[in-house]
Amino acid sequence: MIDLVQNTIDGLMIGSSYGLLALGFTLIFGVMRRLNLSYGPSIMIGGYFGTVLYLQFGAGPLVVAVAVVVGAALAGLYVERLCFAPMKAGAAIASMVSSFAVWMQLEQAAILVLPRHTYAFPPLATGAPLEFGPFAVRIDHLVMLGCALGLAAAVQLLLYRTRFGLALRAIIGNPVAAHLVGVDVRTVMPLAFAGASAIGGVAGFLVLAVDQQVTPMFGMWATLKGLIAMMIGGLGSVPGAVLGGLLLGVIEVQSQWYFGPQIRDLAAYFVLFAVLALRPRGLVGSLSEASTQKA
Amino acid sequence: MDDYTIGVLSNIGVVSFVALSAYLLLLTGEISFGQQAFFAIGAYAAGIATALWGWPLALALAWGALSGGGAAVLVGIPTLRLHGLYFSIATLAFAEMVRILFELFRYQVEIDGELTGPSGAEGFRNIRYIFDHNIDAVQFLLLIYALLAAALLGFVLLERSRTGVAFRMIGEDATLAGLQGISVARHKVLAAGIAGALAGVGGGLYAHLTTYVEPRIFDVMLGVHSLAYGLIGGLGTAFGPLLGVLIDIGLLESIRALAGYRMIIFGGIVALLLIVRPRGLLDERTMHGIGNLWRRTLLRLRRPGPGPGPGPGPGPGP
Amino acid sequence: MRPATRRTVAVLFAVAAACVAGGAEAQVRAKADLRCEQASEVLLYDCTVGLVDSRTNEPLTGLAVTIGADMPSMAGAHSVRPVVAAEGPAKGTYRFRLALEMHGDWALLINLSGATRDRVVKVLRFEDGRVGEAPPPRR
Amino acid sequence: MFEISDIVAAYGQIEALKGVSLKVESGKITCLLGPNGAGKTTLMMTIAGILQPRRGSIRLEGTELTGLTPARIVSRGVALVPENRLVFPEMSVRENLLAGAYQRRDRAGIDADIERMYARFPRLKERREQMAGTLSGGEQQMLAVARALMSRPRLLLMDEPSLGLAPLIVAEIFDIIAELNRDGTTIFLVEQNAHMALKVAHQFFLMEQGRITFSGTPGQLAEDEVIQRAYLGTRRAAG
Repeated sequence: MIDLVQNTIDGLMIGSSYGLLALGFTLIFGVMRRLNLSYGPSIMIGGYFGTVLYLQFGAGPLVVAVAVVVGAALAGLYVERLCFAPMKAGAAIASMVSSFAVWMQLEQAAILVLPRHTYAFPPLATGAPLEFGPFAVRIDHLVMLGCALGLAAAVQLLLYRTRFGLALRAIIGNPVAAHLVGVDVRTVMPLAFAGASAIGGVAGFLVLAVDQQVTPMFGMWATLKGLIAMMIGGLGSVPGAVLGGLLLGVIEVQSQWYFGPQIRDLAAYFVLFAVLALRPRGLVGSLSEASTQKA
Repeated sequence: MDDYTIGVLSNIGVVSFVALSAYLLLLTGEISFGQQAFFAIGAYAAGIATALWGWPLALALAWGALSGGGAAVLVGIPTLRLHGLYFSIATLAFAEMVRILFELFRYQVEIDGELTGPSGAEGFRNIRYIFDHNIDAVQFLLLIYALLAAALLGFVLLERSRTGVAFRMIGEDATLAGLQGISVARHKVLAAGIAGALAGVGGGLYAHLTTYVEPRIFDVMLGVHSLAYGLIGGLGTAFGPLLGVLIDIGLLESIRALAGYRMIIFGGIVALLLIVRPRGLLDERTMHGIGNLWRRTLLRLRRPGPGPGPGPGPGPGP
Repeated sequence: MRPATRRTVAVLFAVAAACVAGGAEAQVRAKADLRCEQASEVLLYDCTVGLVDSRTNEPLTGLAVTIGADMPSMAGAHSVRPVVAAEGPAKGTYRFRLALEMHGDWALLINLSGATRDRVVKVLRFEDGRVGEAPPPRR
Repeated sequence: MFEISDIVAAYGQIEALKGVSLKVESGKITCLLGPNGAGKTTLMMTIAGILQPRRGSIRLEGTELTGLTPARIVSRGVALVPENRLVFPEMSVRENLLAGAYQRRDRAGIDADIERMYARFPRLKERREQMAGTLSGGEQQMLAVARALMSRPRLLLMDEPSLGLAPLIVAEIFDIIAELNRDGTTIFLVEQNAHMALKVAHQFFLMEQGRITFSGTPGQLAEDEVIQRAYLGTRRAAG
């Protein structure tokens, strides 16, 4: 019983970063109606940018965090300009494949800069875990959870309380109508894309800092985790993304504890498959009809 | 031909099967991220058949096709009502489950004093049929391309058949196809099955080509690659995915001199190509143009008239 | 379509069957002992492979040995042009130098030809200054 | 005065507009009639800046609109109520109206205009917190009109406002159109329902196969002929 609760606590902590990954992903999908496979690799590029500053100039965690977020946003912007903006309407598959090609580019670029398999990443917060009776919470996990929930709340506020959010939701709801009411779609889209990549960058920084290492494989990892959490929670909603992420985290930690790491991944994919087969829209409803359209 | 060239050509041939498999589903309008699963199933099934059960290669490959196709039908049924991204992610989840199951799968038998067979994450070594039966690399290359030619012939026949038309109609608009009296569910499962079998054959060939497989080979990368091949080469014809594979592996091999930069260059080329030709090099319009050119040429050859240009007499019908 | 499918399947089987008509005779099976260490530069490795007959443990000499390398997680995307190994000082040992593209797990395909034709596959993890058995993948 | 001259627009190889010229007088209701596929919606999308014309010019009170982004065109005072309404389905009625005022920054004015819309369309007021996707077709049409009005347009474009609506609702929509016009809004209307359109229009154009084939005032041409040409086009009407 104690294990079960402790695992759930750990799962929620880890899952909060998945939720953030899913949040950035779902914003890009909502605005573009296209799948950005380079989402994770963009974050990885941010991570490498931060790592270079850390290793070569001894930058502190805060500077590294900013570097990761800015790096992810810039890489995201590059992906948007190359794979999404110039594509004709109806070329959704081409965009997706193109973002995959750019994934290859980003990965190679990371390897060129730092050729080793893993590099050290600065820790987020050190110190003994906080103890609550029989349960313990790692401080860096707590920081991760706080940042993730705070950022998700901020995004929710941005979407529903600001003019920019109104523009975003208009584009998500119906891009043609968004044009017609005077939203400057061609400016808002890249901004949203970069912003969503930056949200992913925050998630990336948190995960890397907890792991204290970075590898080129982080790109694929982030794309997959974000995708799974997004689909479990349901496309196109902030609470859905967060919920999907938390759920994924709990499933992973529990199954790892009881059955080992391979079953952990198996369980995650099984839940994903089951959710899609039984409740295709995910657990939480979507922000728009558009999310049912083709990738 | 040196060993290296033979190796590259063999790779191109084998990977073409997965590319064709993904392409067939693209025809029916679905994007699968999971064809590598059937490639894996075919590889393991065929490898087990020859290495552990002592089956002949032909039977083993057929068994690989059957396993791949069977698995594809099984997963095709629960995913029938999924579309777009939902279908894609469901296939991804399935394929990753298959890959992880192969990481857990152990089935070893002592052969020639050595434990042989799938051994979880360490993989499956010693699928040595072609060495035990003195099949040299060129012979195996010919086998790969003979089977590939057969598959392409199948595609050409399919495209002209009622089923092929039904596939394309479902791909254009499944609802409309249903209204036209096409059994969408049956055709989708059929397409999934054929695609799975194709990938299964490819997997069987791959296992025997490299003599070794491990679960990591069959991860998402392979799936997305096989999807990309059709897009790069073109969605207008079954030769499109082949061209895609040829460009990918061929180009990567030929710009080897650029060492560390080749993925950057290659990725950039593909991204730019897709801006100009979002449905690939051999897209539907190009294939239509080639078809017209071909018919016109035939017409001109049949009617030895006064040189080039539209001569008098009956032109091609509307 | 039905007859077309049947025709295709028939062709497929016929071709496959024709190609399999090779004799089945027991071949020498090779066993390999592979060691690699980093050379003067990053991503450059010097390797020695010792080859013996798996049944008799006799060293296999006088073979042409080439080595290809592939990353299992990116088959095809990251591969190394095959290198030819030179027979080393010790009996049945062959030495070669690998220039890899990145660190990580590499499957080395050791191809033997000459008196014996065989292929042995070894998966090793290449890191900065360190080469070891590849542990099962983590993430 | 709103003036279109010699607009040519194409989808790929197919020319949908083959040199369209027309004038819409300020303060009037002008109607564009024509059969399906004549290019009416293409013309509307081109005016709104969603499609770029190959050549030609579109001017509002002498200001050139071609080449501007859709957002700029809205801020110049042109608003389009698109075909099939295209409301934002997962936004509330109120938020849809707010979105309509996206180009405006005067918070107080926007709030006042929303209240004015509620007064004009009481049904929208009743449903102000409801998701627009759950409204009936007629309510969505009213919302689309109100949303377009929120940008305070000098010229209101409407693409097939009666499409898919019950006759009673259609009559209501046309009452609203006439009312808006009485309040001083210039309206340029694309319609299939020639009978209703001719009742409210001061001036009308016929468009067939990407060209304007007639312009005049209602009554200048027998209604039968207008209707026949509006639905079927000249060729088939003659044959």
